Amino acid sequence: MLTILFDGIAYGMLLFVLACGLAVTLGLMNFVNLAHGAFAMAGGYVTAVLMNRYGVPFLLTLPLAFIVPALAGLVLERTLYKRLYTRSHLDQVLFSIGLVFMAVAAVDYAMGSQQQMIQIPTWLQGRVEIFGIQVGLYRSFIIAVCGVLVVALQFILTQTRFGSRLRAAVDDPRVARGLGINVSVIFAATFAVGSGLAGLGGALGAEILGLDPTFPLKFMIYFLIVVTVGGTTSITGPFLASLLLGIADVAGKYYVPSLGAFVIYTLMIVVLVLRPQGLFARAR
Amino acid sequence: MQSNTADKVRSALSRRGRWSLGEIAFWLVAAGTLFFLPERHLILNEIAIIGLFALSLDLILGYAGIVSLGHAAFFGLGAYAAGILARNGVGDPLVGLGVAAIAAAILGFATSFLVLRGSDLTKLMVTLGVALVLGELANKMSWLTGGADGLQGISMGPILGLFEFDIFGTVAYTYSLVVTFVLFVLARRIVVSPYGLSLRSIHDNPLRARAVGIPVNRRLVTIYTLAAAYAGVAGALLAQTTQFVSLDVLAFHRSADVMLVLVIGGVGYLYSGLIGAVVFKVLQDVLSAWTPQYWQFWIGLILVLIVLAGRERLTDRIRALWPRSRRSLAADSPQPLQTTTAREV
Amino acid sequence: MSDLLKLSQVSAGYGEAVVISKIDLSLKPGESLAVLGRNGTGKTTLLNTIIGVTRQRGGTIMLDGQDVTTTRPDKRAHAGIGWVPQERNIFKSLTVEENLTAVARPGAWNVSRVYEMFPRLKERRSNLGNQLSGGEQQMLAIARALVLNPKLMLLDEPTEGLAPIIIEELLAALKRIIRGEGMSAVVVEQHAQKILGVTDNAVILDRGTIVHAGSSRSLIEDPAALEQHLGVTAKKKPARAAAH
Amino acid sequence: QETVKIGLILPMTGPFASTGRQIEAAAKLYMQQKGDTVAGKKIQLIVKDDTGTADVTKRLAQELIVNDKIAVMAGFGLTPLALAPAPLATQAKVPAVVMAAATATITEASPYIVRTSFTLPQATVPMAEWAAQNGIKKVATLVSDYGPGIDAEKAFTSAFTAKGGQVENLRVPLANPDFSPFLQKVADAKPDALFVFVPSGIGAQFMKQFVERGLDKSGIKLIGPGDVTDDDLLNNMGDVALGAITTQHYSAAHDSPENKAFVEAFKKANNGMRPNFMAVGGYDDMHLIYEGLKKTNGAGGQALIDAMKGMSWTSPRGPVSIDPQTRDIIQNIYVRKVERKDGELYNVEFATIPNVKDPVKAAKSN
Amino acid sequence: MAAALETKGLIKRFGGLVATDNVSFKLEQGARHALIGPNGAGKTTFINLLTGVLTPTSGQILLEGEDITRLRPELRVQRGLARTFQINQLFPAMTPLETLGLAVSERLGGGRDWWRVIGSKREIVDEIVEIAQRFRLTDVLDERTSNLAYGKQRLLEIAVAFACRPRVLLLDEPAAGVPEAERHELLATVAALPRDVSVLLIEHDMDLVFSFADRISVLVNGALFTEGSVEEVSTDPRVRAVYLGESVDE
Ligand SMILES: Nc1ncnc2c1ncn2[C@@H]1O[C@H](COP(=O)(O)OP(=O)(O)OP(=O)(O)O)[C@@H](O)[C@H]1O
Ligand SMILES: Nc1ncnc2c1ncn2[C@@H]1O[C@H](COP(=O)(O)OP(=O)(O)OP(=O)(O)O)[C@@H](O)[C@H]1O
Ligand SMILES: [Mg+2]
Ligand SMILES: [Mg+2]
Repeated sequence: MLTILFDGIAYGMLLFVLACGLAVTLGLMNFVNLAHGAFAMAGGYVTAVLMNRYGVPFLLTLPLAFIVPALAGLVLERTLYKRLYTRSHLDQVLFSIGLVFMAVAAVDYAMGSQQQMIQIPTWLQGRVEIFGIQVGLYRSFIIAVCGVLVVALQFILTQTRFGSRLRAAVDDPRVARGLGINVSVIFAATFAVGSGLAGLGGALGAEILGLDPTFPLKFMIYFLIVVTVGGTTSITGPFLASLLLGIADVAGKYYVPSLGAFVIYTLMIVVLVLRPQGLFARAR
Repeated sequence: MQSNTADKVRSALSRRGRWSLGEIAFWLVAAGTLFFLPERHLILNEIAIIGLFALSLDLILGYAGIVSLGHAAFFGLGAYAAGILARNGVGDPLVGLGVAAIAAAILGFATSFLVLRGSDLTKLMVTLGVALVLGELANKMSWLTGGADGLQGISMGPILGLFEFDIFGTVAYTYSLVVTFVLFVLARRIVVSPYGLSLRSIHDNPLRARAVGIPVNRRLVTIYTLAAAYAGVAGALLAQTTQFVSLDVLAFHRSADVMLVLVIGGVGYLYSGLIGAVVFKVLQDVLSAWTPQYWQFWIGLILVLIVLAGRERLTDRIRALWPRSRRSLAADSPQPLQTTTAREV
Repeated sequence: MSDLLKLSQVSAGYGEAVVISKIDLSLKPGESLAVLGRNGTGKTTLLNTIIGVTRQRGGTIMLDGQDVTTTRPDKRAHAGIGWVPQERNIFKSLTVEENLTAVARPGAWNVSRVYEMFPRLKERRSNLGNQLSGGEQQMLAIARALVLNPKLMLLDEPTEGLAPIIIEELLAALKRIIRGEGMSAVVVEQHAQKILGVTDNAVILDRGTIVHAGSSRSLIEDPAALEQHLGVTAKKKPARAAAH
Repeated sequence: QETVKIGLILPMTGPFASTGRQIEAAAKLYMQQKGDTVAGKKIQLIVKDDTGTADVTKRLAQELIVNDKIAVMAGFGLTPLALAPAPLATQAKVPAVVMAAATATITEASPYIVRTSFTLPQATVPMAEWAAQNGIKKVATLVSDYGPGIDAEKAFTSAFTAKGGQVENLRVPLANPDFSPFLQKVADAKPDALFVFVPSGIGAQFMKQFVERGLDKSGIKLIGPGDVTDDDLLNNMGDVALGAITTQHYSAAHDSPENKAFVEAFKKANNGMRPNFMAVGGYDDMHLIYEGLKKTNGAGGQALIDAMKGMSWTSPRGPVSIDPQTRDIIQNIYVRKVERKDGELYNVEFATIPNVKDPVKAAKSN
Repeated sequence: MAAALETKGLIKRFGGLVATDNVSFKLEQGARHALIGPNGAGKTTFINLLTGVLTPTSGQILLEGEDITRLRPELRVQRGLARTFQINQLFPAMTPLETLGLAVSERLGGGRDWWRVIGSKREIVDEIVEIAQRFRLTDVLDERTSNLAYGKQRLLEIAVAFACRPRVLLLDEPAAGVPEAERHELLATVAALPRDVSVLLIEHDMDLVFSFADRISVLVNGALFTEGSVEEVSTDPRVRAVYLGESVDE
């Protein structure tokens, strides 16, 4: 029972790690970036290549799995994405899906279509017993990283001026500019961080979810579910939503395996019908 | 002065209903392909079907502003309805179309209540969820649907008891094209009517729409149901002309592709779906014949370029071929979709 | 003293259309200017061009001796412009207080001082932007421009939607700020009578060009000009509507 | 010079792309080795990507038949992709050679379908027999919830219970990133072995989570058809895969001169990629077509399908033949265990069950 | 005869804030009634309750004697209750022509009509022309609404409400953004509505209010503060203190 709870939490955290970058770009910047998964994939491949080709230790690859996609995000933002903020969401969908297709094919070309494996360090392998429940070390590690991320992001967004400036810039970029907010810098920085977080998520998730060129498409739905169910106005929303979805999914599959596949979708539909702005959206 | 203005008003309003040369040419060319491109009838058939499917999405997205990432639910249901019917001995294609339309319309009506509220993102995800659940159901109910192996043993009778489907796809294409055309004419009629205008107004500003007495929810439910029926017919066409149905009629990529097709074509003037289908399918066919492994890269690049080059400007230009859609009177370029519909008063 | 703001031959518009053309204007520090004109003559466009959110087609804009013609709006704001847009454009997902703190810059006007000026805002400090009444939004828009501590305020119909008593206070405050603290202001107004009592100078726009310029005082005393350009019949009480 | 066209329809993009890649590489390798002329005619291979979508497969097949006038079509990565064009094969009398799809019933969909890969029951039933003979009493099965998975589950369950074993069935959704709830259920059930069938890409993920949960240490043996330990991925999986016991018709480590040559040439042509059971299906299929065409002097249609029936040869996987009745392949099934060999992981064969026919059809005809 | 519009003990709470505080209010048949009050007093909220944009926490709303408290907004419009919005609510992607055409055809029950082109009905065309002329919109009929100057948009906002041919018209600061010179004309248009149309006007421009209204209610902090004739209200010192200030003369 408790093991299931733990597994659910861990799975939820994994979802969050993957989706929090999207919570930033879609949720806060209101940019429909379906290419989120491509940045996550980039992070995963950075880690895989560094570990498998150059023998870099796992932990050391993580900062790079953040930085490389963040830089890529920054470059793309400055050159391409920035032209699309003012466009319709449909344009954004088309554009970012185009990028996904390109990324999928390019990675396939460069790295091959097979699964990439990474070997996590031995001290993260295996399980220990805490309070009588078996917990996987790697999953605990993810939970810890995730906790840190949530606290840090929440702090930046609610306690600093950066957060309110960002939301102001999203609400009305034209007027925000006219009131002295440097919208371009804020967007670029946020986008880069969002991409970096995606990359980090990809690197952390590769061990459990696998990594191949179709990654961005395969997991797109999950990212979107988390962000939508959580509501797009905060970071805590998607965080709590990930927890809820993770636990419900794992518990559902454990107790009623025959309906396992329906749990997450039905939960999403029910939540969204009852609370169209997301479960944890700010009151409007 | 008075009558002068009245004339102008009248002509501005009824301009939208008239068929233009561009439109007539479009359909003549479409009909011409029956004779000029005999080897391409198979892919043309697919284009016609996808075009109809995208047309149905255009009815809700382009006119009523309901985004959907689960439109395949209706397509798939229509396909299965027609397929199961044909497998169980009712081989008449038109009966199949009718049943598929009704089945999809019922599902559309039932699920329309889920998409009345919430932001675009919410609608995307709810519709997606419906399609995914339906896909899982079809997988689970393999006694009826054949599950992952697909539905086999479909044998179609001749259309109207006269025309047998042939291996060249000519009858299939003719059939799909005619059905698409008939449904297009109907849709065209609908969107230039007062009812169609009210849909656009809801898209634009639901709060104000209510304040001029438009029963917003009821309008949305009807158009969603109608669009579902259209999608069901498209699905049925696919099932009947390929005589096979498998789970991927309900798959996510089906919904996503139709969305791409529609957006490429330009959303909101009915031809968008048809033109998008032609562009997308032809590109895909050419590119994947050229590089079966990496064609996606080039499709992706083209999508990116289309957007960067100003997709809306491109499609506006196509739109300009239709006089009724003069800039100001067009079902205009999509407004930036709002993430919140809660408009403050 | 040199000009704080100087427009020479400024044209601007949207898309293909040129809305204002060849505007010349100048404003000294501590000076104020009323911009009057009928609907759609380009008043808003003029202000938006000064802050830089409308595409400028020609001419130059100098701010405090610097050519800012190609400067980004946020830089212009930093250089000392505070803007109250016509449609208020409150940031809807920020609270009242966040609306202020997000843009505030150090100076004499801080959040608590604007709360003193508009106590109503203080009461509503944690309401989200879209949970405010029309008048409250207008107050917030003005307050938001003030906490930028600008040298030059651009006010687009600032009294719109405010209760008479608040208008009275606002105009008095404007007067005080302009006279007392040496802030400059460009004010677009529909109520010619009211604003002319506050500003030093006035221009009247018609179809994108300046058709009248002069001191406010002279304009008040020139009912013919008002009548001609604005259609305002000074101080005449209109007859009650026919049905009464 | 006349040309004979072969239409090769495969999923080259999307989630099943690696299937397509392996097969295409193998087919090209064969043509490169054996030349592109058969019976005085030039062989032309036309590769099409069906993206793993059945109606596209069908349309491509139809176009190939109608426009390109192919003599034979081949490929078909998944069951529905093979079933969709089956009526066409019948109607146009064009042989269709299935290189990958593994559901037993496929060859019954048209008398023009031959299969050079395998059927799932063919690989599964020997697994059940081996398990029963090796002291395994209680097995939990865990399969992906789709056609082939259910096939595997059924075949294993009936064969294993027939031998007196006990089985508990679990199914996981096809799109399922996290196996933890299912593995926990397995842990609770404490079986002697876990029989698993998931599509090969997901296999690696599964293996990792299996070990992460410590199930290997609690003495649960991992058994199944060879998909989980796909040769293509096996080496990258790392130590987690060690000890898994599987039954299948092909291992890259199969010890025969034909296989050594095949593996070497394949790796060389595809910068180091190891051939897997899909590749060998593709390779043998080209062999079958070549030999068939030789017999018919380049003619396709009924003559070709007749020529293929009953053909036998030595494939890299060992001796094989085409069952003239069912048009399915008859081949050896090997029991293998993942071991480290020369620093790399391989499925090392340690027992052989010779000349296995598809058990489903065998049962029917009895 | 029942009042055109009546509320009984209407209350609306936003969280802790009571935005409408037990308001019992009557709009008589054919009245020209004004509702004034400080910013944030709850005037717009009151209108939103009347038109069904918001649902009241408690209380009743009667339209010509019938309870409409739970009626959907569009049905209230169909029963003759129309409004304008304080902040323009238009159809930005449509033209004024289409906007007016829509409002007229909806009223005539044409919204369910899906087979005819909208311009084919004579009565619709005539009415569009009539309204467009009355609100001086003829020259911009074919422009995209979002491109109109603010003042024109404002006129359109009111014209749309007119096109609904209401029996009760609620105007929320209709003159906001309209130049001084045109405000009186605008209100004259409103006042010229047939005598059996009842009008409730919210406005901060006292010149307009005093010249238009025959009765004035004052709302403060969500509650009715006082009500009376123009004379009574404009000279009430308490109203001066909370709302009018000193400069307003009458
Ligand atoms: N976004 C826009 N796109 C195209 N044209 C516009 C746009 N905004 C304004 N215009 C046009 O520019 C002209 C001037 O508009 P502007 O808003 O500057 O006038 P204004 O004097 O401020 O009027 P008002 O008193 O109504 O506020 C108008 O004719 C209007 O139609
Ligand atoms: N959704 C909401 N949540 C919380 N408070 C709200 C909400 N909407 C309005 N309010 C508050 O309710 C009060 C009444 O607002 P309302 O818009 O009715 O005022 P008003 O009388 O129309 O003012 P004005 O003259 O400024 O337009 C305001 O103080 C406002 O801040
Ligand atoms: Mg203006
Ligand atoms: Mg108000």
